[in-house]
Amino acid sequence: MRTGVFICQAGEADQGGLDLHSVEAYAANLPDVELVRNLGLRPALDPSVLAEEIRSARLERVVLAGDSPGFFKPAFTRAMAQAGGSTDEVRLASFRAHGAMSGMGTVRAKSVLACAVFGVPFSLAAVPDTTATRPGTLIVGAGVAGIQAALEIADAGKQVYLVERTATIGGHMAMFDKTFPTLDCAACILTPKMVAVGQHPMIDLMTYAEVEDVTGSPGDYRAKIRKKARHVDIDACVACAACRDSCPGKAPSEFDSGISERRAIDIPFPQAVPNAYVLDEASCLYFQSDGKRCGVCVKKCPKECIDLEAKDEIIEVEIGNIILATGYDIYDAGKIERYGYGLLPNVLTAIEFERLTNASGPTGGKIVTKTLKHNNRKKTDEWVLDPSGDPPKSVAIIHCVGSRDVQHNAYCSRVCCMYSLKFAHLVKEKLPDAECYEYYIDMRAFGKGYEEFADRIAEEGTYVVRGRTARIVQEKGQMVIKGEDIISERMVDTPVDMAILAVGLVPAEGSAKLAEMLGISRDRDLWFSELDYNSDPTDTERGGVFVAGACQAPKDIPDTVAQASAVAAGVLKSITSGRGSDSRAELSLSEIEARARSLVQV
Amino acid sequence: MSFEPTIVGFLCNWCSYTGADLAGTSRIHYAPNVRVIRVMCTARIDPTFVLKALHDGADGVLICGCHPGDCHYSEGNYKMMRRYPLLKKMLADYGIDEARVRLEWVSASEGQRFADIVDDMTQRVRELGPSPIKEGLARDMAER
Amino acid sequence: MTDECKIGVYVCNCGTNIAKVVDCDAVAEFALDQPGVTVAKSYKYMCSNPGQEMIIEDIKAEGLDRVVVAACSPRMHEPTFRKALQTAGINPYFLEMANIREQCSWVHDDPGEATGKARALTMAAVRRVAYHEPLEKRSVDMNSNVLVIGGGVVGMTAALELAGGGSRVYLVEREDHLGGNVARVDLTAPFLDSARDVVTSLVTRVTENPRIEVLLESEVTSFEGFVGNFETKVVTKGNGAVSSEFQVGNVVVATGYQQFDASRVTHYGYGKLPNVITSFELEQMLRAGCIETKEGRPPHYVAIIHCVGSRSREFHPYCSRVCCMTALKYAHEVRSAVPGCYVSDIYIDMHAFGKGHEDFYRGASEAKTLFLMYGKNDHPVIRKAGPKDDCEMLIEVNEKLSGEVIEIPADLVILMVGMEAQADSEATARLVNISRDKDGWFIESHPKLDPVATTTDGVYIAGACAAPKDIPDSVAQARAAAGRILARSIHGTIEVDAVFAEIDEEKCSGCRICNDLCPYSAIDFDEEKKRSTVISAVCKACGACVAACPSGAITARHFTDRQINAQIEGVLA
Amino acid sequence: MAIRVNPKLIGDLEAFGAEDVSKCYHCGNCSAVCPFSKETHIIPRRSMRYLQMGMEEKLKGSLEPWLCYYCGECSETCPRDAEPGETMMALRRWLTSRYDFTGISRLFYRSGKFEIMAVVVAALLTALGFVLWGMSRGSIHNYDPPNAFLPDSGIHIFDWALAGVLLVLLITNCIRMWWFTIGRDKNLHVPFWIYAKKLFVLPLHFLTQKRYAQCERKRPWLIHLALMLSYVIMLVLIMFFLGFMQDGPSIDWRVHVFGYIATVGLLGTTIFLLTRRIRKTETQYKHSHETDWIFLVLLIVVAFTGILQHILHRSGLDAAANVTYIVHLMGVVPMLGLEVPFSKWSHLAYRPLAMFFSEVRDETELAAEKAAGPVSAPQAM
Repeated sequence: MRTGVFICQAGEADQGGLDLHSVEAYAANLPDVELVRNLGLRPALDPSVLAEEIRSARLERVVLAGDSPGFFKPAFTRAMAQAGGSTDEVRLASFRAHGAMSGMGTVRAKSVLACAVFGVPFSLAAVPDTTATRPGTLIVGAGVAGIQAALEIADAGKQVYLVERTATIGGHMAMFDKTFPTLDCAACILTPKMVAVGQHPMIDLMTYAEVEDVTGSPGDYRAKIRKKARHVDIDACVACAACRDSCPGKAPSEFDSGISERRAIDIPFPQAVPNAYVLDEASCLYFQSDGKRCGVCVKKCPKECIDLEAKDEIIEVEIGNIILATGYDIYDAGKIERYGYGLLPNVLTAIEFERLTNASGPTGGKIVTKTLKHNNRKKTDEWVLDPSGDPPKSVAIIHCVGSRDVQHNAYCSRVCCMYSLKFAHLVKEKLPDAECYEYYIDMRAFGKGYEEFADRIAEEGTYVVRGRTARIVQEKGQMVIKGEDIISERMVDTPVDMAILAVGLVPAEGSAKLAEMLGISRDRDLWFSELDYNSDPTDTERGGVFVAGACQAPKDIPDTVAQASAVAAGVLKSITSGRGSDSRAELSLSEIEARARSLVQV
Repeated sequence: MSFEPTIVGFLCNWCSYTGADLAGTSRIHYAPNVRVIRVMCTARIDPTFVLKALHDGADGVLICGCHPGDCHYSEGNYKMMRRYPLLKKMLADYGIDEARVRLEWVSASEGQRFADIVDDMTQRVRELGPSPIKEGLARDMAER
Repeated sequence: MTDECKIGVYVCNCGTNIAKVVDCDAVAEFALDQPGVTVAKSYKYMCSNPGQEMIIEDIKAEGLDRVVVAACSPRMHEPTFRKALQTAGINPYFLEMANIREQCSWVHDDPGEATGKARALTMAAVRRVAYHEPLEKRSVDMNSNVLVIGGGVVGMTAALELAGGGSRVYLVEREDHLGGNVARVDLTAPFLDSARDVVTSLVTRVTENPRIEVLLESEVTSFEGFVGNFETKVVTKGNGAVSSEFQVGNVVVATGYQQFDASRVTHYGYGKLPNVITSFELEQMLRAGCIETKEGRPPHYVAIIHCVGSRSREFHPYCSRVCCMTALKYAHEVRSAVPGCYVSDIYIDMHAFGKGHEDFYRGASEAKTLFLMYGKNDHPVIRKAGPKDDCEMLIEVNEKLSGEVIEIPADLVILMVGMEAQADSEATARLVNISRDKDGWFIESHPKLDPVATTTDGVYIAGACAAPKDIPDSVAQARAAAGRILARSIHGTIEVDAVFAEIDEEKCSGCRICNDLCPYSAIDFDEEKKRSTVISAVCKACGACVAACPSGAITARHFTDRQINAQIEGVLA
Repeated sequence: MAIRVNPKLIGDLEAFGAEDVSKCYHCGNCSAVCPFSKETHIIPRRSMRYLQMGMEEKLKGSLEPWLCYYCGECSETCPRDAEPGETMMALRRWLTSRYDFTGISRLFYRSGKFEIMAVVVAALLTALGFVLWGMSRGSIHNYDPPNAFLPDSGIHIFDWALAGVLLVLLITNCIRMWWFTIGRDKNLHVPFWIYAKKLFVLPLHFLTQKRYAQCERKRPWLIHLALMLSYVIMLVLIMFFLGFMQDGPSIDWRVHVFGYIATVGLLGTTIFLLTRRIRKTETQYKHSHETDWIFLVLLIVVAFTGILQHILHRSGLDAAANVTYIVHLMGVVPMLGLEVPFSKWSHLAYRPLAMFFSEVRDETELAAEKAAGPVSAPQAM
């Protein structure tokens, strides 16, 4: 079949160190390739000119190669039609879609091109061999994704090692008050699963631990896990709080995202799993004074389960598959000075508001503005959230903070619109006469029941204003939001008592280290790259390494849970058959070529 | 203080009970007069349950099931539908106002509807006043 | 009766969810005075680890033999507490829950009344639980075969995963080819990858897989039995209807969606105006490589209208989730195929929420696509252009971003038709015995934590048949369903609920009324004994037969007359 | 009546420097950061929108572009890098070309080559003209009368003649501006007293540029003010005191001191601006249209030659002074003759006018609004 290869770059991503010349040269030597043309970056294509070219070269098949050649396909399809050829024979060799742009490089580009020239889908030809797989599974991150995946696999009777960096499992979901759009409380639906994980015989739960190193090959990985010294015996601790009550060391509570104080020895939250206390060396007097002072908790503990001398342990596990469920962090709102986060007391981030409005939060769920309190320890006045604070008369919620913004994160964080609407509902529910404003750009209510939820919020009397505000300023002791109401075409200065920043999501800290450790790539926005956007959203280039949930891109709970169960399928598949797939990265060009050829025959 | 009726509600597990739960999760407020008893399906509701409820002092009985065609057991609610007229006839013979017993269809996604039905029924029964049976019992007690 | 047993009553505050309206301590105290109640406590979170521990401790220490938990809906935590009872060493069915959150604290605001109701409900639970009997779950065989309904990308992905996990799969497709709606598409948003490659490789792998049996032009006509032991009949049309029967343990419903009928939106004139076409018609043009007006010339002005049939009062309230990105895809494709033509994109909100979506949106802007915003329920109106105009049609829109009423020139108008539930989704739902929401989408067992399972054991839903979804999200669900099934069929057996109906042979008169009554034909008639018997594993415990039995021979386990009567007395006491 | 959108206009505006406007997705950020956008004056988003949709008439009738001083805040914080600031700049160029009835301005803006050519031709003609005239009536070796090569009397007449022509052109353009922005607006009936009441705006803004001072950054305003004032002083000196300026030998401090100040001002500011435009570090100097360069270069040439001939003359090098004078005029004529009516310089007139018109419009609308009643709060979606 007379084939023409056209290379055209959409120039979206950087060229990932591709050597296009060698790709061209390679293409020219492939069977049936009559001509190879490099049309360069974002070429302006005229179908009739291309048609002439196709006609004169008597091409029966046209292959478009490049980072995202699909952007030019319609022009070629039309040209092919004009030239009287079969439009089905316009084929794509997308370098980006198959990892050539993200590290796999020139060799991968060649193999992708080869498949297209032979008229075989790359995913069919590039199937790595299978390797024997160990039954154990390592799951990194015990948020809702990690929990779900762990339960799926453990319920099937397979060993799971669940590693969580913090002292409790549950992740961000455990911090939430309600979940959109059904508004059932997050704790009510998550805690049973957390309890199940804690009790499950097949789940080896390692909290307050991190993956240090991973060696080995697909199906036969060896992971080093550092169990940080918790200084509290999980099994013995009955969470009686005797140690906490006597502890002098204080620090901002991570679980309450800093809006409340915890002690140096404390429990993240009442329903924590494991339900045991943890000693944070950074804020503990004993460790600050190298063991000279304090240590009172040891004396107070009725069950003698505190050991100040405990050291980090390194544990090695042998597993066949690894699931990354590391989730996300919150973008630092302080990076956007215009919103005055950190300067104006009543500018809160979304996660801070989640804790504020949460029944188990520092104000017992009361939505209040901050009050100035004197801190005797620091001898300074500071703004604190206290149940006695006055409720805000008006609240503004600002969408897309740090998202959809080339100055910060170019991508959309997917969940903010809906949780912002949820906030509006909570405000209206708890403070019926408070004014509530939503400043949005596009209302992205795309999921099941979301649109209806958005309508309902508007009906509840929340002002849904299109227009991202640009400034929050303090004018004569009153916080004012300066923005444009695009729909009613006027600039609005809205006085508010509380502003909630719907801060976007960023990849969890340490995901770079993990990616490097496991040899998997990350996309332009630094989320883990999946093997194939459409057909393999939870696999990676590396065999036996899966990604689930928000660590692959921002996701809401249902989509995260679906992915978590999906990776369970991949893992169980490999365990039951005893064989998992090797890394696609290991496939050599000649292997893929050979496979593609053989597939053409049939 | 005005008379507050006590109503016994029999709800099918799959649609109506879920619907009632939905009313809860959506915080739709309604009258507190209905006391719910969960059954797997309206088909399980033996007419004697209704009679017992009225006899034991209920001022009304509310029966809720899946909409016709939506029954989790495909046609359980039709069975209830067939029993209902007979039940009403019987109640009439006992001299009980038929408005005291009511059959409604509430699906799992109709929290609002459930709330409305409860409010409406409570109001109706409130207007009817205390159940004659209850009064009768009270009289018997006094005579003894 | 009650005084013969030791009942523990536990009232949950659920943080403030219950406590803010119901006086939980009062309820607990009240319960403590009831006959048979040995322990009554109220606690912040009964479902939490310490909460469950409390129950377990009391059972062991106080020797409780019945437990009442007044908390959230039993639909939420009944399993949790049953497990707790089991751990404590007593039969899990000695538990009864009083729903004082969803059906009390969350729906009433007067503390007095709410507390009163909570008392009554707790009372009822106390009275009822006294009559509870120990029941044993039994395990039945789990057939590892799986039936997959729908041969689209979702169906095929699920089939491949399951086959890979060792199951035998029957893949039933109505059409004469696999691929579903994706097979009608040329490129996929947002990276403009080849949809054809996706489908081709799936089809090849499915057809080559020895464990997958593909039945084209076929429909499932009957689906009987229960989880692990379903019997299904599939009729294959084509050359004469051939019907085949299979035993399967689980079923994945992946029937997808159908496109909204654009002609229903009168003000777009679809069907009347020749150059108003649907998204799928444009796909055909793109695949054929001729983007032309009906007059046969390339369009100079192209307009794309979003949310056709979606997000609207008169048609579908929901968002179809994929149209926005598809629309942007068309903006790129049309400009590529017809250089120099002007593309206007008329939208409400741009739903660019996924990986690479926002970049794609920005790209379309940089490519000089003119984005125009219209208001929800304030639809554009298309009309034929006049002879003087340089275009076929004019679209009048109340444009939100400028606040102007404008006219957009168009030679070709593309309607982004939304997704809607399959016309026969009701029949499908009936067939496999699952429920549908108001829009006709299948209902998952839990919208968040169990998106692919349904209320019917062994029946799973994946992809767009549960709600609109794009390819990656659908594929994830397909694998999720496969994952659930693999996890459960790995042992070859599963536990079935201990709740079902029983017939007392002594009392049964053999009248056979119940036989036809049972929707699951779970009641057999023993010809010799002239008695009816229930096949417990098939029985779904609806209780229809129980209420109907003239001789009161049938009892519904866990829903006996005695239990329910006790409950009635309880609420009215 | 619905307005027909014109997707082609955006392409036309590219030539004027609006290259990124299509990137805008209307989040409202730019208007929110802009100190000038208040109530219904939505700056710059509304202009961006009109431009995207190709609403030519709306744009012609809008004053917003003139109310923006390009502080760069909006461009720096734009989430899509749509360069609102530069777009406003481009719109100002475009509007100038629209106000100008001769169409010359449009040609200038659309092709830098054409403008340069025009400038060069004008310069050469000037040189030729004055050389011939000078030779015909004096000697290159005499700067001062009698038989001065270029006597101030003659130059003075020439200046006034040129000024006359310019004024005619400029005034007609200003009238067109009025017609587009107020005159033709059917539902805007401006009573005369409002014009009278607001008239003070013109001199006020012209001389103080105080609006510019509202921008977050103050320096650009100072530069701009200095440049503008020096220019005006110099203009006044030349139009009315040319004699004192040109004739020697004695230095008349009453006049010359202003001359020196103005010269320093002109040279200082123009060189500063030139370096900024070359460096491209600050947003508002990042993008330079050909017209910006030509404008700056001409100014520098004029100012420099002006002071140079003065020095040469005082140091008795008459011949050199005369030559420099010719060069000076070669700069002056194209600057006044082309830049003022047809190009960047014209904003000297349009800006204050725009403020005047806009305040007139507001006043009128305010009166109307009073009758209509208060405006509603933001609408729920």
